[in-house]
Amino acid sequence: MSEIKQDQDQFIVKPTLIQYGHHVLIKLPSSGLKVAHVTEGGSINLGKFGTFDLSGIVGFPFGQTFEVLDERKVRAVKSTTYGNVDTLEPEDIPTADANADAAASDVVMDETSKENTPEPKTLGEKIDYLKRLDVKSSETNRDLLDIGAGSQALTMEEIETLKKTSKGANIGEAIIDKLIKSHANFNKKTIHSQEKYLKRKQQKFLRRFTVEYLGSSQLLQYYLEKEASKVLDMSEETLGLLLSLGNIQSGGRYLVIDETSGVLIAALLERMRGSGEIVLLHENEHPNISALDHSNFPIEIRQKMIDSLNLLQFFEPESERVEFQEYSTEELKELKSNKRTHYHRRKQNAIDTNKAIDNAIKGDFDALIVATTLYTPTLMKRLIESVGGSRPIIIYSQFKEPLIETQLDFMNDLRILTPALHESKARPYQTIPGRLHPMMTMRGGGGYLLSALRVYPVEEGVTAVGRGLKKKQKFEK
Amino acid sequence: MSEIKQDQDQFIVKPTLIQYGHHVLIKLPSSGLKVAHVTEGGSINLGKFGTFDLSGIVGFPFGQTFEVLDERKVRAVKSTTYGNVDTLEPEDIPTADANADAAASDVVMDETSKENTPEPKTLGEKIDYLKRLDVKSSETNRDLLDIGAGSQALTMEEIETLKKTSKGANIGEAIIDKLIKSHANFNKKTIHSQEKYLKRKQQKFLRRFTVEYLGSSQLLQYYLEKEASKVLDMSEETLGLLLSLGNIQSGGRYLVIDETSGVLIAALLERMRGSGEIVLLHENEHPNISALDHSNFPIEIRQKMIDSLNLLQFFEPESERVEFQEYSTEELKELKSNKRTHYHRRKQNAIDTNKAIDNAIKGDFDALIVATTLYTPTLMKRLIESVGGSRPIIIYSQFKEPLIETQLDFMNDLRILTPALHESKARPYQTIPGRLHPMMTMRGGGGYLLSALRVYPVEEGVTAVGRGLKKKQKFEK
Amino acid sequence: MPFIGYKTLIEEGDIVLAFIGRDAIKPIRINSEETLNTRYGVFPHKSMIGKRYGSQITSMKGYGFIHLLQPTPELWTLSLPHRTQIVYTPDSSYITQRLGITNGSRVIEAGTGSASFSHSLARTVHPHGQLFTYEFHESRFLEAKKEFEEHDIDVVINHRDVCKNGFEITNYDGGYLNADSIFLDLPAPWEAIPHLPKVINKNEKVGICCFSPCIEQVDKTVKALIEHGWTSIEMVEIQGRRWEARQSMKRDVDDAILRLKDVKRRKLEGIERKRKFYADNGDNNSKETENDSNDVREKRKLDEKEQTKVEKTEFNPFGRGMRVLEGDPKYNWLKVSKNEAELKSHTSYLTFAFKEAVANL
Amino acid sequence: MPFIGYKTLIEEGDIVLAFIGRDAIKPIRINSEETLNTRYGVFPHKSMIGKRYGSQITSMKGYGFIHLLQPTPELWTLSLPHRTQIVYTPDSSYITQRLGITNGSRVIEAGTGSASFSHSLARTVHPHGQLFTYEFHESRFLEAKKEFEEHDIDVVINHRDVCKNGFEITNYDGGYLNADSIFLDLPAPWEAIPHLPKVINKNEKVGICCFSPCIEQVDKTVKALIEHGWTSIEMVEIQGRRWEARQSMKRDVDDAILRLKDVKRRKLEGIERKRKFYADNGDNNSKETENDSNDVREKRKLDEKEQTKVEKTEFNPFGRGMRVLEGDPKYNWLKVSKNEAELKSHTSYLTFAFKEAVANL
Repeated sequence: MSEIKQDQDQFIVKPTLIQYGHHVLIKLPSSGLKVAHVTEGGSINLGKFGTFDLSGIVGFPFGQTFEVLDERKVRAVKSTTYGNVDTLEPEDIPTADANADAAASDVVMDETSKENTPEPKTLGEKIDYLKRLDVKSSETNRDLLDIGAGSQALTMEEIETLKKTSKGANIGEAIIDKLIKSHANFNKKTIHSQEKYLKRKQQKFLRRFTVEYLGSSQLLQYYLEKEASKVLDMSEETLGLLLSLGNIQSGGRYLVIDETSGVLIAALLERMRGSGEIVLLHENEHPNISALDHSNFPIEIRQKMIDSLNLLQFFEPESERVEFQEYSTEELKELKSNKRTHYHRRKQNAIDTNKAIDNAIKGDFDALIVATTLYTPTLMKRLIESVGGSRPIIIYSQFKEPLIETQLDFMNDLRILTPALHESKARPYQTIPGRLHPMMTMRGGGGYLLSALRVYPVEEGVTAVGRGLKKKQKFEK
Repeated sequence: MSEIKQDQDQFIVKPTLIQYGHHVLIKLPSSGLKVAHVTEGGSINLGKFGTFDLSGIVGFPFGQTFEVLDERKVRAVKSTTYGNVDTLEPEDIPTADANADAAASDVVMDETSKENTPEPKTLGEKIDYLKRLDVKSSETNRDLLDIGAGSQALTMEEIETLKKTSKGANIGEAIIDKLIKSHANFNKKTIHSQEKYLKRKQQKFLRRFTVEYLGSSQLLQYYLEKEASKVLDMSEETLGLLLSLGNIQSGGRYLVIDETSGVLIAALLERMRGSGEIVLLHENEHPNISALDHSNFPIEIRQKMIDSLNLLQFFEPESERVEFQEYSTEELKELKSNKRTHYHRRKQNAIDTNKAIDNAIKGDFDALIVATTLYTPTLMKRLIESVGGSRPIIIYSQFKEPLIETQLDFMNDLRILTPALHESKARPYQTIPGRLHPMMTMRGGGGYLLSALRVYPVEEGVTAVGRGLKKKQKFEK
Repeated sequence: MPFIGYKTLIEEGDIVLAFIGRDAIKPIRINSEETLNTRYGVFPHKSMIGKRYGSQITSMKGYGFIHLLQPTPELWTLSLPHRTQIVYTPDSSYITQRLGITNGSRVIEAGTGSASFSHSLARTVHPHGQLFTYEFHESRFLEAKKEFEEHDIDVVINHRDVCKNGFEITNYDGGYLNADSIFLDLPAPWEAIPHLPKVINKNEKVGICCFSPCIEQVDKTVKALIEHGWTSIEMVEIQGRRWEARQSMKRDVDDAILRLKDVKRRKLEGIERKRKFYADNGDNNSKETENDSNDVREKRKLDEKEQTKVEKTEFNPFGRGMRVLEGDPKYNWLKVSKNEAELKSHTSYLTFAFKEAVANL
Repeated sequence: MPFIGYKTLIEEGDIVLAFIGRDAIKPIRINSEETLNTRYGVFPHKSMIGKRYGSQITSMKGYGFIHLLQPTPELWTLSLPHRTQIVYTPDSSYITQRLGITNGSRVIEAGTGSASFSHSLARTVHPHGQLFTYEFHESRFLEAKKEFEEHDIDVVINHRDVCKNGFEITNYDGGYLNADSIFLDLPAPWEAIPHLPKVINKNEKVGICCFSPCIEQVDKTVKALIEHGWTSIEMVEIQGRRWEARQSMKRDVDDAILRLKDVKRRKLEGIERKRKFYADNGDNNSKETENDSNDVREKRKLDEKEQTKVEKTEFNPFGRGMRVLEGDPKYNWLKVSKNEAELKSHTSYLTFAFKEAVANL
């Protein structure tokens, strides 16, 4: 008898095209992130890139890159991002063999094309043009000085003037042209540093942005960039590991504490896609799941799938049940309109709370997922009982130390199997072929996970070490 | 007025040739390590590689590789170690382009040489021969099965028989020849796996070893392999960082606690090379510096440079000074011989201890270097005062946690500047050109360092946070 | 479906992971006729039926214990013999999250390998998505196919050299796989990349991850991705570490000093007693006792040993010379953590890239 | 010699590192005529003379403080503006230890670069060894040469393209450098490797370390080392991390529950008081008060607010809404550690190799 809880009707399809009503992630060239709600007549201000009407992006597929034109308009353009480029660059990277490398690769170097090719028009063409420049003279980077303020013949004032005199979308390219012409050492630079220089300038002046689907990873990235403490500094790799170790899937019933502003809940909902239940515990009057307001989960789905309870309601359910005296239809009619609204609100609250309490009391959750700043050793002692057999318990913490203490407790608890403390870090590389190396700097932190499985020890014959043993045995009978 | 303490006369030259009296490190092919004391008439048993007379290695330079012959003899051979080879090898490494890679590199591939070249004789030649085999047929490794027991047509019994029938140095090569011939899949293997296979077998059966100079790194490696807990699991990279952060140099005066069996002391002595002083604190009757018995520091240098005191003698010097009533020459003559020996021993102990106490009381050490399992927060509170101004304090711990507590203390102590907690890990790579990747596994652990500088806070005008402030001010006057 | 979904009670025919120890997780299919033999004893399957997943059970002889777990893709991965071609959870979980794979995703995986990542992907795309997996080795293909059937996992598996023959499946919906996520665990992913346009969804952004142990493979892969119009190329390495909580004795310097004082006190006491004994009895070498018989001298030696003995100290703050269990409440302990003696330091490089949808406006 | 050796008192002409802050370490040469201006105030050099190294001193106006440190190669490295070509201490210390460089070693370094590693090497080989360093860029060569002179460091420095012209120094002991350790921090070390046999000591084992940021450089370096007879080729990356101790509030779940109870109690109290007030005075919407004047209604509102107010709680276990300083003894704290928000994740790859001595027997 399989007990899968599927709910085919509730399946939320991930959209492929940008539509009104969507929350989207807007990626700016300098890796700045914004979240926008695409509404009819809505617009968004991208700071120095100007303001544009959101209607201009509707109907395009997610992942599309746009350029801000004049008059609040945008046009779709082809993306020119090739990958990770380290902004720090050691000078010990050789360029002597860059030609050989490039020749060996698929990029054809035409050394004679310099004179023959027509003036490059697009930025892509300009980059290509620069690639074709004869760089034999710069066999190594010995002739190069650091790219510093000194060698940049364009002053900030000149750039400001250019910004004012050039129009709209042309500003970026105009500045780049000027920069190329005026950069004292530009011709001395190697292909490699020319490209890098262009890329950096492009990021700075081109009024381009990309619109991405706002999945849980994008939501997390957005928070990490804005205020990492609001997601407890959790990294994407740690979130991914949590979801896998937690065996999160469509149809599950999960007990959750989430102090990541709701990003964790968003990630769970994304994996569940409309099917399953979450009992969300919190320590204040209401849970803080403000991130969900930026997400694309309809309010009905959130209401249907999430039961929230504060810790008092969860741990002392019987005394916290809301007693509610229903009025008869007669009595209701007697009430004034504002009293009636009040009555209905109170009634809904009582129904929700009592339903959540009933759900919580059932226990046997398919996973316990905790991301909290509460002290986990004492917290876990009270939560283990609610987890079903063979089901995972996953605790996230920004710091390793509270998880060490929790693991020591777990090691002495017969209700717990295989407690394991995980750290996962994604180390990004620069991805320029022929110049592969780990990025010189990366984000620190990212947090830790403690994972374990809830088990039922045999009733007798085993030394009773687990604290809640008696309670559990009663529970098992 | 420079205060460098140099002692040119005491300079110990690092030897380049193996001589009688040396302690040397013997590296076996399977990365097994032994320490041998090279004495006239001495011999060493290398287990299944047999026993040889140490006289055979005398006069050769350090770094020389030898082969064990029959009759306890060895002969010098050229080293054939090329670098790090991962013993785990994922199967997803392509070989299709191995030819192209190799052609592009300096290794010339002669595809026709297979028929023309004479039979290879030495192992190096065999490897070269294998390199030249036409491997066009194995475009990828799809035709290969795992190298397992199943595909190895030579049984362990056969190998044992071969070992018995072949003589001395030829055993290894005889077995390898047989293995090549009998390995069912050998011709299906790629060059790469053929080489790897040979290397592994070579390590297993060739009776070769290399004799290395026994420096502090080698001594550390030896302990790490035998029993890492005896050196508190300290890695070479952490030791190196300790010595640099500690500003260890010729002529320094260092206060040391060393629970690494003396490996740390050996590293300090190596950097000092005969000039300077160490006051060594310990918690038992005698310090455990047994590693120095394997080292090449003459006993006179050790006695001259190391003053050892137990913690009681160091912290309560005045009550621990050894009072010693000297006898007159007359009285001495009266004593029986064993009593006189006893008298002289007691006298030497009194002199040594009181000299060490005098030295310790002087304070103003050029560095405080601690590698201990004692709880460092309380320990450091008592040791800071003995450190000179602007001089480093370096604490090693196998675990990060006690250093966290110590750093928190340091952050509130005005006598301490820039407390910093360091972790350093060397990540080794497989170094086969065209197949570079980090080794699939590496040693865990390696320990942590807390570094700081001792400073003198101004006497007034600064909120008194540091505990020992009053004591220190008195000290400063 | 024991691998996907949740189940409470163990029934005949179910797959159970018998947890014998951290490195011994044995999958069994419940057959009431059979028994499980482990180093902890014999466990008849019959004794498992009706038990809840997660139950600890006792061996027939009553002295050994094992736990009965419901299989999950992650536990399944742990139960496999350690081989290098397994995509372990720190990598597989990141790839899944980074590519945005979720319920409803259409995923291509090549090659299938140990099929452990396939299990995880199938769980995540279930029930509205689809996993397509390709394996070149016939033996592995057959093994994986059988495994998927036994595990009741809905996967389209193909015996195929995707580098030569691409990904199209003519008998599947006209060959339109419309994949939105690609995972290539192949020796030469650059040979497979040109075949992808025919099977990916052109109307949405598609993600790819190539999994390669050597850096030279990454170089070739990046070049191929650029050539075939993939953008946002980023490569990362996942460095997963495991930590273990431990307790380390908090050995205070003051206790160490007190101990030295105690040692010294007892030493002085011994000297004092010896002095007293010699004053009372003379020592064996002194002139007074020079003429004593050997018997008398022996007796005096024994008496000396007896009367000058200093009893062992009660003060032993660090349990020297005793077997102290970690965490023994008689001592003070510091909670610490350490990682494995041998770290898994590398699996593969993960090269990610994305292909934009074609705008239809 | 302030960089090598030890000094206690600060004198005229000494170099002092003025520690203004972690990222502001300013080297000054003591000149009693000069003053040091910092963001913490003005410090005349005169006030430093006679002070011990390590002293904290007060600014002229008495409100700012700096520390006066004796320069060491490691502090010097920290004082340099952050540039990528600096070999930082985690790398330089490992290279030194791994190559066995110590007092007496003869070391070749190319290029000199920021000269920070040169300082460290010179300290370690002093006084019986010798450092030879080579720099291609003329400006850097001149800068480093001047620095060595000012810092009283005994180094043989050459303005040279070692890749083209090798390492020999004709005016030095007939060109016999007899180096035992080589450090190459060059864009193309493989071009310099063929020149080494002329300057290394043939009678002992010689070690080399090549320092390259990109993996492709390692590949070329390894090939060149093999070709030129170097053995035991090993490449490592040093991953140095810095940690910082912190305190994190120990927020117990029982306190959280008590707080919720307290919140609830106060809420009920408020409702009770409101009920009582309405019973006594009616509420503004009830029929009884329907005909009251606006003034009366306003008055009743104020009275209600006043009489039904529940005083703020004293129970605030986690200091909600208050500014709590880390470690405030009114709360419980857990000692934790974290690393920098931005990790230095890569410097360069370190390729080591050794060349055996030629046996003379």
